[in-house]
Amino acid sequence: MDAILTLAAQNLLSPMILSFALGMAAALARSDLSFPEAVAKGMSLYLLFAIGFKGGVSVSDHGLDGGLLAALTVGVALSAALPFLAFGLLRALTPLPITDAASVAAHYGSISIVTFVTASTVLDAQGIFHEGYMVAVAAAMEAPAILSALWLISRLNGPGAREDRGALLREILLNGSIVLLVGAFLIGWVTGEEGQREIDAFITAPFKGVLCLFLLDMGLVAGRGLRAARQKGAGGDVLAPGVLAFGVLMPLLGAAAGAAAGWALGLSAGGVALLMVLCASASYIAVPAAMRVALPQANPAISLTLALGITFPFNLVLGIPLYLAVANVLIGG
Amino acid sequence: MDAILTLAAQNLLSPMILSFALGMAAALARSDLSFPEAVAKGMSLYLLFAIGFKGGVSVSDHGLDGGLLAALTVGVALSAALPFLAFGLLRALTPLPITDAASVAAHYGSISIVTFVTASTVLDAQGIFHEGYMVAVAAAMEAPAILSALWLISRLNGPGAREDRGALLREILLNGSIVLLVGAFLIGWVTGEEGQREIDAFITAPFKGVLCLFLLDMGLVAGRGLRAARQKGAGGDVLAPGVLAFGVLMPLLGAAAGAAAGWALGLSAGGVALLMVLCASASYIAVPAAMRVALPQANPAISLTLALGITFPFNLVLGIPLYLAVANVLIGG
Amino acid sequence: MDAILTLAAQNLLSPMILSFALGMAAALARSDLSFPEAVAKGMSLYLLFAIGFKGGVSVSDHGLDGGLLAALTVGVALSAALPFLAFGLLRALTPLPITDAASVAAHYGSISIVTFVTASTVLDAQGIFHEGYMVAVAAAMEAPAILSALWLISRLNGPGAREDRGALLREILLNGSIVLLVGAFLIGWVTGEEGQREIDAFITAPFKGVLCLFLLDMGLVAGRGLRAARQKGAGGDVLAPGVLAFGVLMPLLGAAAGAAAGWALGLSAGGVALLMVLCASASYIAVPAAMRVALPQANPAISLTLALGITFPFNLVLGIPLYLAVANVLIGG
Amino acid sequence: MQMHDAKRVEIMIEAVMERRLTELLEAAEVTGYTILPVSGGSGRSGLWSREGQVSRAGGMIAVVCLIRPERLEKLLETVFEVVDRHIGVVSVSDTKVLRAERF
Amino acid sequence: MQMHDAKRVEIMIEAVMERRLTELLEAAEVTGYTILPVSGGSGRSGLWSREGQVSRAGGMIAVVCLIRPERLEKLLETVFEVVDRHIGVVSVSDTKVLRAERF
Amino acid sequence: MQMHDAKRVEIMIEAVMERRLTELLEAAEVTGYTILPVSGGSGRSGLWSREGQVSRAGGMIAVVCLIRPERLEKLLETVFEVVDRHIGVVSVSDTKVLRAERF
Ligand SMILES: Nc1ncnc2c1ncn2[C@@H]1O[C@H](COP(=O)(O)O)[C@@H](O)[C@H]1O
Ligand SMILES: Nc1ncnc2c1ncn2[C@@H]1O[C@H](COP(=O)(O)O)[C@@H](O)[C@H]1O
Ligand SMILES: Nc1ncnc2c1ncn2[C@@H]1O[C@H](COP(=O)(O)O)[C@@H](O)[C@H]1O
Ligand code: NA
Ligand code: NA
Ligand code: NA
Repeated sequence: MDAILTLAAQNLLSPMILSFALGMAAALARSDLSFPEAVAKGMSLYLLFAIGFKGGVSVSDHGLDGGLLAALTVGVALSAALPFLAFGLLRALTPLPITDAASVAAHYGSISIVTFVTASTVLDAQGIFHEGYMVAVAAAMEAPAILSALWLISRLNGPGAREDRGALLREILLNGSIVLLVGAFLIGWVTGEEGQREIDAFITAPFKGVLCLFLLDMGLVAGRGLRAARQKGAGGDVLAPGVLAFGVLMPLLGAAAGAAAGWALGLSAGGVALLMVLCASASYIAVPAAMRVALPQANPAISLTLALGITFPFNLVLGIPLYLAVANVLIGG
Repeated sequence: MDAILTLAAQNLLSPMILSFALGMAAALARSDLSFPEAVAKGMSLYLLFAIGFKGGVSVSDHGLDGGLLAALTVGVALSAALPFLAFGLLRALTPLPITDAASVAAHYGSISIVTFVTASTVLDAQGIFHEGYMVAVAAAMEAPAILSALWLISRLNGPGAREDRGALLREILLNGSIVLLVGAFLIGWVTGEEGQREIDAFITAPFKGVLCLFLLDMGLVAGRGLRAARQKGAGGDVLAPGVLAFGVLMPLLGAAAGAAAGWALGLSAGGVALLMVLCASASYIAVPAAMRVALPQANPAISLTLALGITFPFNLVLGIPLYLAVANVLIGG
Repeated sequence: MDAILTLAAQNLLSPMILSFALGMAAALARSDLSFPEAVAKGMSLYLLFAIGFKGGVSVSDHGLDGGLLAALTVGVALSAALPFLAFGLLRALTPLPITDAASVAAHYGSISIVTFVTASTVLDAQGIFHEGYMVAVAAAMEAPAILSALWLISRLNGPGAREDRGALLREILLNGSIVLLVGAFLIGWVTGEEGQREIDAFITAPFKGVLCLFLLDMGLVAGRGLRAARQKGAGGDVLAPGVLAFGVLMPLLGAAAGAAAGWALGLSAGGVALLMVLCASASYIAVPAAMRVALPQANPAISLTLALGITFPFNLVLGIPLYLAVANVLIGG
Repeated sequence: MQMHDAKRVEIMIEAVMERRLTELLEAAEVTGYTILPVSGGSGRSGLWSREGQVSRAGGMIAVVCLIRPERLEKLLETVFEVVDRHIGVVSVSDTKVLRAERF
Repeated sequence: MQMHDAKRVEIMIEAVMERRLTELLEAAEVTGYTILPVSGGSGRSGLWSREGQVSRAGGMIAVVCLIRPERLEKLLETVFEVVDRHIGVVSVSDTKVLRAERF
Repeated sequence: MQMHDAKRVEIMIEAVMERRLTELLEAAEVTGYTILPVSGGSGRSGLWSREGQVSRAGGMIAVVCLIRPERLEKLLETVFEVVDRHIGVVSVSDTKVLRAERF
């Protein structure tokens, strides 16, 4: 317990968390501090490329341990299953209509790559080993939750969507962030240590600093979202107690599922912690876009405020050290 | 004297100054070389974050020497007082109408953060110590000058502005660059050396290179401004001899005030030089925006061309080495 | 021969080439992966500044060997002459009308700076010396081809263009990329080793990584171009066998001319390889813009798809190792 | 100078629908359109801004389409297919164009 | 397809005034507006361009507002409060909209 | 509120022609114009998008010009000089403006 608290305090006072807090505070205080859209996208492309590449290099170093395929399968299954859990929880805790609940469920089944990146950075800083292929698992977990949510909707609401399922699936799988993550992973795998040496000064040294600025931007966006939710009716339901509770409970349940699965897979302590983070986190880049296409009736403000305004900071500040501590106990790292 | 000249020559041939000169030459020659707005903003966010953070770390290393509060107070007082000096000088030297003179005065009471950043970089390159909290002083000096100028206007012109003073003040203090500078300063202070180690490769190593590109962009913008002022009547008055003289005299007077104040505060030679730079430089990011809101009748071309086209290059090329030499003599560094 | 194949294989599996391939594959598969325009421009500004600067520093280190002026003259002559070769080849191999053929010829007489940058990076990685002033030669070769093509058109089609030649020439010579390249070269030359030390961490260490991301973006743009050419009639002629053949033959002929010239100039093996690359590559930034102004009747899709979709990848993957091998044999490096 | 009657259709629609809309426009044989970026706005679903955003969700684009009056009806029916279920506004103004042969 | 008369109000105004203008629009119960970025222009106060700029000063935005004709007068009065003292131009065109219930 | 008749001229033209067009506009004593960025489009010469592009070629801009009706003819002749040989579309709509003394 003491260790967790120290870790949490240490985490809390890292430049990364403080940058996020700065962004959130600035937005809530109505400062006009902001990042241009192009700069935010540029930073996210950099982070995806770097994290994918480093994961691939790590696989080329340590080999696959036969674990990649099993981990991918489990990851896909978790991403497909968690929306049902989330949906049930939402119906129990909140008055959200079916469509909105399904949309939120899709966000929570999928993953937040920035939470994953931050957790990897914390592990690296503490010298804790984690399987490089977890990056590929992260990529694999982006999409299945979307299909589960759509299936849920069509079961409950009837086949309302005129949208062509095949086109949508294709679009989800070829989503820019999935393609870049998987592509960079493969490049890292193929070029290995030697490739890394060539571009290390770009993808490793400045990584944490870029992550700080990106988290600052995330804080600004999250803070603006919370402010808007408070002001207008639009996403107002988000701040209802039941919804807030979901935003904190769901990551804990997800993390528990991830812990069990990671343990069953025989992952390292670091790997288990990362799988917990993936299950605990909620998408706010790929899934929101997919939901706008497939479920336009769902109110986007609800999912986004929950994912980015509640669950993201919760995971960042308390979740990551907690999951790491649990993984350590579980695996005895 | 010899030392000043060597320093000036050395300064003149640094990649930073040459980058600025390249940009100015390209713009005056009507080259289409240009930076996208988003890239320019991204670089400025980076520079603000890095300089703020490093200032904070330096405070956490060296302690405050009890000096921060005194320096902040003096900085605020200087920023509030200098507009009156500038206004008087403008009325004496130029035919500018009251509103334009007040607007220019606000720019010169406030500070140019890039000039400050460049000066810090020169000091660092020469291994000259300077108080880390000067960054906080810089942030504190951004806004007071605006209020002085508005007070001047309302005294002379009567209370014409329908603009709500409270809202304006709030907006000025929560200006993005102030918030980022102060926020990064606090983050650096809290995380200290350890935090710095984490993100050093991002905020220290590439800093000077980014500054070169940013100065190149500043040169392009300044050159375009000068060309426009020459062509059209819009800012044509800028190139009148009296106005030009102000653009060079005012920084010298400001620097003198800064030198006296820095000496009274007991700052190090580096600290005195930086306070001189702050007093000598004129804002071209925060104040122009505030003036458009509060004094829309003032012609923005005049202030901008003076601050960016005359005073900025003057400080960059001659001012910084001169102020440093004076500070050295004064403090015996 | 064996050495070439090893080199080609090694080249093929570098992070740079794989990044380009990833971009191309993503675009052909219709992924929505994309870089904001501002980020792409920002990366290209960085690359131009860094490569120019490093070239200048290299000249200040190694001196000019009396070679710069001769190399510049030869470069200008090659750039002016190659469009005639290209034009003849196009008329022989393809059914393109005169205007389109002239436009394509201008692209191939000029140079692709990214191909040049990639080749320099390959040389540096293998520790092969090359004359620093080749960067200046690259800049000098951007424009003459445009004038040759316009002269060709006015000979064959009569003086149709109402466009003022002087204004156009001025605009071409003051093109942003030429100005930045030459300016950074001069800055590097003037500040030398000492200047380099100041900004090395920015312009050298992360260089290759940025190049990877930029090549990824080039791959995306090239892939989108190829897809568009396949779909619509617009640039459909590009995929005719004769046109494709030109896209591969012309770089080989250009490289041969470059090899002869480089040998005559007495360049090092690395220098010869770079001159071959310059002659073999086709412009897709400066010339397309100039052609839109001067030859609006020419179909831009043809030149762009050829230069970026065929010749650029050919040079990147096969050309560079081949030219390097030839240069080695020729000079006995 | 000779001008010709035309309609200017302006469609503000969610950015994620861009590809679907333009494919429908092409299927409806619309000869041309231009896409303008949009940086923010407000409507019944609240305020939004693109600042600092990474996801394509939560952004809009403006599609401007100049067409001959006789083609308007077909265009609107096409557009309506997409706009119907999605956030967006469509406006049609009378205008005149140079070079009618292009439309 | 059923269309309804409306007005398209286009306001080119200094970027620094964005928040003030949109707050007034909301106070005037305007149901929606869209903000387009502007990259440059020229007027009595000379040429300007956003290239390489950091400060928000010296830039403009275009605010497009589709409203029912009967609400025009109130909107214009509101807008005039801001535009009056500041750089900017306001134009109003007749247009038709789909889905009138939205305006 | 007092409004005055005016014309809204919207010119979609290749980005590389920006300087030439605006120089002609100034020569024709047009008192003001505003330039909007364009992110993509489609026409007889196919689809295009600015994503990831570095070259200025292959992009367009939208120039919006509000003018008094009596100045339209001269403006169009001026614009036609540039648009004639180049890719681009020009449309003219009736509009009303506040503060006519500005135009
Ligand atoms: N009356 C309007 N005029 C201009 N743009 C509008 C209008 N109504 C909605 N929009 C745009 O469409 C978006 C979505 O509108 P809504 O569906 O009402 O939330 C808004 O954020 C605006 O960008
Ligand atoms: N007649 C006009 N048509 C379109 N935009 C204009 C017009 N006049 C002014 N503007 C825009 O408003 C800005 C300020 O105008 P001004 O106050 O005349 O300097 C200009 O830079 C243009 O962006
Ligand atoms: N009918 C149209 N409506 C709106 N924009 C158009 C239209 N036709 C052409 N454009 C724009 O002008 C560009 C060039 O057109 P084109 O010369 O037909 O290829 C297109 O890519 C569009 O951006
Ligand atoms: Na999850
Ligand atoms: Na000052
Ligand atoms: Na060539």
